[in-house]
Amino acid sequence: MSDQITFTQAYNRALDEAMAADPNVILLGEDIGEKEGGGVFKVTGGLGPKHGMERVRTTPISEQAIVGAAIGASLAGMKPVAEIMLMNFITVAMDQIVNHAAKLRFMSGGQTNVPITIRTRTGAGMSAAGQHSDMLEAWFCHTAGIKVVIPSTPAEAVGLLRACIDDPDPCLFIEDALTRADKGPAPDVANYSIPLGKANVEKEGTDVSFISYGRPLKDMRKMVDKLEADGISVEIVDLRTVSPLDTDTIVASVNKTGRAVVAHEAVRSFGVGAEVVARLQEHCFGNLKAPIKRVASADCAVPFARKLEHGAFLYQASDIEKAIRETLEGK
Amino acid sequence: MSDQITFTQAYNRALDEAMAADPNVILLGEDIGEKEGGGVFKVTGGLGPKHGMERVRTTPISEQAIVGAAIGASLAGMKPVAEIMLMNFITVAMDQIVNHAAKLRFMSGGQTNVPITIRTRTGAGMSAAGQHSDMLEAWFCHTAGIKVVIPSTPAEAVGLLRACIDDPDPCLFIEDALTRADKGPAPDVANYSIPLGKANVEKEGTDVSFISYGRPLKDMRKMVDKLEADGISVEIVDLRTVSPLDTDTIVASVNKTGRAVVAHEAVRSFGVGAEVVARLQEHCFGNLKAPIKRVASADCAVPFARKLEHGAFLYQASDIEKAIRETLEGK
Amino acid sequence: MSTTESFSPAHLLEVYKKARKINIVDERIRGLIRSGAMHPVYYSPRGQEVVAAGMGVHLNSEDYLCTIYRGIHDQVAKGMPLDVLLAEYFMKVTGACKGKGGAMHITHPPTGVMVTTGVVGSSMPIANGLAWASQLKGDGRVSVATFGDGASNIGAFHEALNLAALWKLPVIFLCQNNRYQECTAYEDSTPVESIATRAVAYGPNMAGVRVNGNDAEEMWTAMRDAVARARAGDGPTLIEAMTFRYMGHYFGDQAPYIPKEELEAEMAKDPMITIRQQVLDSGAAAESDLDAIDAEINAEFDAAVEFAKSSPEPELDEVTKDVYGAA
Amino acid sequence: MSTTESFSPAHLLEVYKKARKINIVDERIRGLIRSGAMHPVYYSPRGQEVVAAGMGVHLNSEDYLCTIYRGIHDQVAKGMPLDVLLAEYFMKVTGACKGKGGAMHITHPPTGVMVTTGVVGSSMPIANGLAWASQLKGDGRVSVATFGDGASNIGAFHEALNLAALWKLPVIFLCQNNRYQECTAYEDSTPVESIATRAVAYGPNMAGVRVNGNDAEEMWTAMRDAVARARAGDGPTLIEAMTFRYMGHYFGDQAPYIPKEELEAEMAKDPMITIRQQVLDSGAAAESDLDAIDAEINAEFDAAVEFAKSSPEPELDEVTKDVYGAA
Ligand SMILES: Cc1ncc(C[n+]2csc(CCOP(=O)(O)OP(=O)(O)O)c2C)c(N)n1
Ligand SMILES: Cc1ncc(C[n+]2csc(CCOP(=O)(O)OP(=O)(O)O)c2C)c(N)n1
Ligand SMILES: [Mg+2]
Ligand SMILES: [Mg+2]
Repeated sequence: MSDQITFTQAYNRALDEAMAADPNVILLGEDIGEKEGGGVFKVTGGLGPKHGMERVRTTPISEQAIVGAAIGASLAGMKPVAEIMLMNFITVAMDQIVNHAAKLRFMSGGQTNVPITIRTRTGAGMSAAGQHSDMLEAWFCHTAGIKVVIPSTPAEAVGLLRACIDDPDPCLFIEDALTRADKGPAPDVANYSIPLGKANVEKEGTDVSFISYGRPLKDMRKMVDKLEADGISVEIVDLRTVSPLDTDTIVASVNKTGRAVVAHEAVRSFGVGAEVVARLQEHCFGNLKAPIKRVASADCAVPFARKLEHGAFLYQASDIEKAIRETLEGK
Repeated sequence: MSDQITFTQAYNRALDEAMAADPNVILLGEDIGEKEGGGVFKVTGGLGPKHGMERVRTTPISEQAIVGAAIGASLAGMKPVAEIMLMNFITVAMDQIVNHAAKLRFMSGGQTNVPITIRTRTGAGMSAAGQHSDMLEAWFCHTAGIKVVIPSTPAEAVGLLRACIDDPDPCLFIEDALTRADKGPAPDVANYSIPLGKANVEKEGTDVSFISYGRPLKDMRKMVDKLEADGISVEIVDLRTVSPLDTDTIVASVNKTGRAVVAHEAVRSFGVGAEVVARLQEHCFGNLKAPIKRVASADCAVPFARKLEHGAFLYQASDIEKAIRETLEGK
Repeated sequence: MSTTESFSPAHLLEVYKKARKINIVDERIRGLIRSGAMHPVYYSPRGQEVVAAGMGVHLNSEDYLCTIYRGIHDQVAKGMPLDVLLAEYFMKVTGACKGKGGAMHITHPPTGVMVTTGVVGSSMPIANGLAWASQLKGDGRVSVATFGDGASNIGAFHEALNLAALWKLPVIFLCQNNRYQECTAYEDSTPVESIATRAVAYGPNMAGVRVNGNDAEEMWTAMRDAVARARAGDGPTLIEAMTFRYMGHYFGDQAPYIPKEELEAEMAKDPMITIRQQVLDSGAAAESDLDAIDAEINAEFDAAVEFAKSSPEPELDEVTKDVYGAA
Repeated sequence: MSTTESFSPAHLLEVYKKARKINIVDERIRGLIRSGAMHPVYYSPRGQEVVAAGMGVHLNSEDYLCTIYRGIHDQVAKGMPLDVLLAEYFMKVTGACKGKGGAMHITHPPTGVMVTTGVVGSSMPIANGLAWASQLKGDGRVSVATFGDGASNIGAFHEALNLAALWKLPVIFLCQNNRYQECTAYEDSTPVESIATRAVAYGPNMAGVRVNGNDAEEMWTAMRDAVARARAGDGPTLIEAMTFRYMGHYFGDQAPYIPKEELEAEMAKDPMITIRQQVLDSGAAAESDLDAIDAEINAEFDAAVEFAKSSPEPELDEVTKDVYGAA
């Protein structure tokens, strides 16, 4: 992996390669067309002129119509990628996603399937306040039939988004708005794809398993050397696909380390972390040396004031470090 | 508690008493008016003639408009009770519920609040298949600002629904469609109300804590004597309010018994049970004698065929008994 | 079929055959439910047979249909075979959906029955997507979304019609206005006199027409024009087909909310009696021919029931299948 | 105010005063952002001042307003004081929402600013509820939902207008058609020439009118009629106020998607320049009077900035407050 690309460039690359590889890949969403500048976050820029303007359609502000059109087109053999500008707006399309996209394969007894990808974007930290920042992935994880995927590096962004597009089932691909300009090594192979449903042990360790996805992994990568220097060997497990959850990989890791810290940006209660903890205590009970700790954001709406958003709502990197150290003290 | 009433009669009684007590209590929903027969499940029958037809409004099939109207009226001092006929249709109104009802108090810095009650109904077992049976309570539990309440007896139904209506915040009150005609003792006092946010230890026990809400409690009540006869003393904890979760009560119970089985009808993964398990292992780690077990329904859409719905999708009462016995064997 | 072709006795007979098939299937399914032979939640289309038949005769199996819980008339009109349809009602693994979707979610791609939804309004956004695919591929297919009068008040209706008009999609929105939405009367939920009027909100690309859906010629002609318009790439059509729901909302509904006089007046206009007489008067067929048609339909139904009854139930592990496909 | 009262120079001056206040507040807020003094996500109403002012002059503080992220013009027109408004922008605990809601969620019940939503379309269903409460109480209040042209394509718009017409609610749907929805032009999302046309879909109870929202008299008259209609219990009105968005979607948006010619042509019709001249020509005020008005507005703004800057930030434990109330 040589040259550096941003997350935004990574999403664009995955879409570009997928469109080149399969003429059935089509895009729809608000402002995503070339005339509109390729989306408010510029992810789809250049794709229309390169692969055909008809394949990149700007829509009205109609999330139900957007997801419904994606579902219908997929039933006719297309591979639509729908953009929901920000995740809070997905609340408008829940019926289409949960009652239809996720269930049609099952309800049709396997006669039909819905190979759509819904790209959306969210995350706190930009003073966008209560209706533009929520991490709602747990809702979709609680819905059988749809896959939930969240990348934590530009390379993962390329490989996981491509895997979602190529997948035969509906995939919800969640992009972090705050860190979209962060850079990382680009995959040096074309058509790079990362298998869905597999967590990645990105660093082996012996003392504690750090299990997460998305943003908190970026915090851990920054502190892992410091922890090692203090004699704490952390095994970093990147879920990549949040649902279906790769139980085998996280259980193997915690059976080895005997300790775990689970972290996510979403609010704490009834979040993804709870399911990870529940499965670990079911499968690793006898091997646990300390309670599994959760690090997550506060149970409230995302506040506007920077001081509150960064200082009290969002989980803190220091919370992660504290949790790691405490679990080693058996706390 | 003398005479017996059904759950349906219980809901009607709570609404009746609340409307008599407070002229600001108003009802809206599909088919709920007298002309339409008082709702497809007959919960609102008779209330219009008794308290004023204007206070019981049948609406078009427009869940966003229904919840929005309830929110707006509540901001003007009313206490609206909105009926969403079946829970799967709440997917149409998620924006109004999650982005608005649950957040307006916080986003307004406490200047406004949304004292609405959303009554809805769901549950598998009636061959209503994939789009009419889902238990989606976990989504709302993951949303700060709204309370989630589920009764397991007619008396609770009266007391909890009344508490929801009187509560200053939005409450989601979930009724079980399958057992709506089941009978139980009626509260013998008028205006009976049960405090929200408090779990109820309805039976003390020493060997294992059974923590649940709604339907599985009915299964446990049937088997608890048999278990006692076999020398297994079960402590039954009825959450009543699923969110905010009464951590103190469940932790105290499990610190005492050292064992727990958590059960719900909703699908297993990323459900309410996961949060209960996560909190218990955080607070009771040292006292746990066996892994906490979860009993829940299968991770798929609700199937149509009776054989599949009752035999493979729904959690089984026998699963509860098996979990209780296994946890005592330390499994 | 060309736009100019006009309604003939032969067309009338075509419509009759489909309508009669729907009629017999519905009557017999209700008989099976009454007898306790099957237990689906059932939404009878009794009274709406001609609407569906008038739609079906203009479509071929490649065309797409998205219908609703009250959809058996649409499914039969679209040409779905009765064996897999009934086996699904009987909760058997040989059912179209292996017994997993059920009566409210019938799917049968070979005959273009792509989605049957239980959620009001949700057939429309999906039909747009099917039509969008046809537009991109240029395969000349037409997509039809059927729905009820009550569905015209939900957000999905508005978003779907707006997008269809904007993109000039080859889609037809067939509103079966049977005057009731569960227990609520049209005028108690819908402040506009005609749903077809709502087409105006979507500009010139959206045609809007209101017809007596229980009249074979009117219904046939409206669909002829809408299909021709769609296939020619001229855009979508909103058809409001006026009809009536004779058997209440679901099987067992006594419909006390329908005024006696209204129900009687509507019953007196039974479209099945009318069309049968029209066929005979037109000379397209004689009594004996119609009896033969009935016999053929009943034979197919008998065989379907036999097939369904003799089929096995799904195995319990079906709940673990079709949740996700093999990636 | 009676329906028959007609537009006078005095009314023009009233509209001017509100429009000018909006104009100065917006200019100065953009100045503060440019200077780095504050960091809200900001959606400038520049170009839409007269629309909001023409609305505001017909409402009193008891009337209800539900507006959107692009809402500061509506909030100021509704009479919201600048100190708590600016303190919110400055993320201070003295802000209307204690710094927790922010610029996109301004709330101020004392002046009837009940909801500011960041979700397209969501102001409308809530405004219905406020109007429903007024209808039940008979308090004679009017509720106004403001929203953009793009919001007329989302489901909530349809459901809300349908219910308002059905229940004859005292509500006004004020669509501020500024021709763009983020980067998308009106004609690329909306197949109907005029949004006011959509009122037809909701029957006779829903009035629909399209006006030049940048013209004080047209806007004032349309609101006069809509308010009178609502207060009289005659039903809701959909007003399509034609205007333009001069500063792009959000602060910093260079709006490359707007054709240069279009932008220049619109800029040449700046409603603030027009109304100022109209006021002078009408004799309602002289240059010196207008300078005095500016001075007064600037003084209030200066004081508000001072108040905001000198106010404390919220304490961290604010995240635990206002999540739930005391039961
Ligand atoms: C979003 C949603 N809300 C409510 C329901 C419950 N429901 C099922 S059918 C029905 C009435 C629909 O009436 P209409 O659209 O006229 O169709 P019809 O049943 O008359 O054919 C309702 C309210 C639903 N299925 N989906
Ligand atoms: C449901 C939803 N979808 C998308 C967005 C993102 N968004 C914010 S403003 C906007 C454009 C709205 O345009 P319009 O309604 O014309 O109002 P304007 O901004 O022009 O005043 C969009 C798409 C949103 N806030 N809500
Ligand atoms: Mg109907
Ligand atoms: Mg606009």
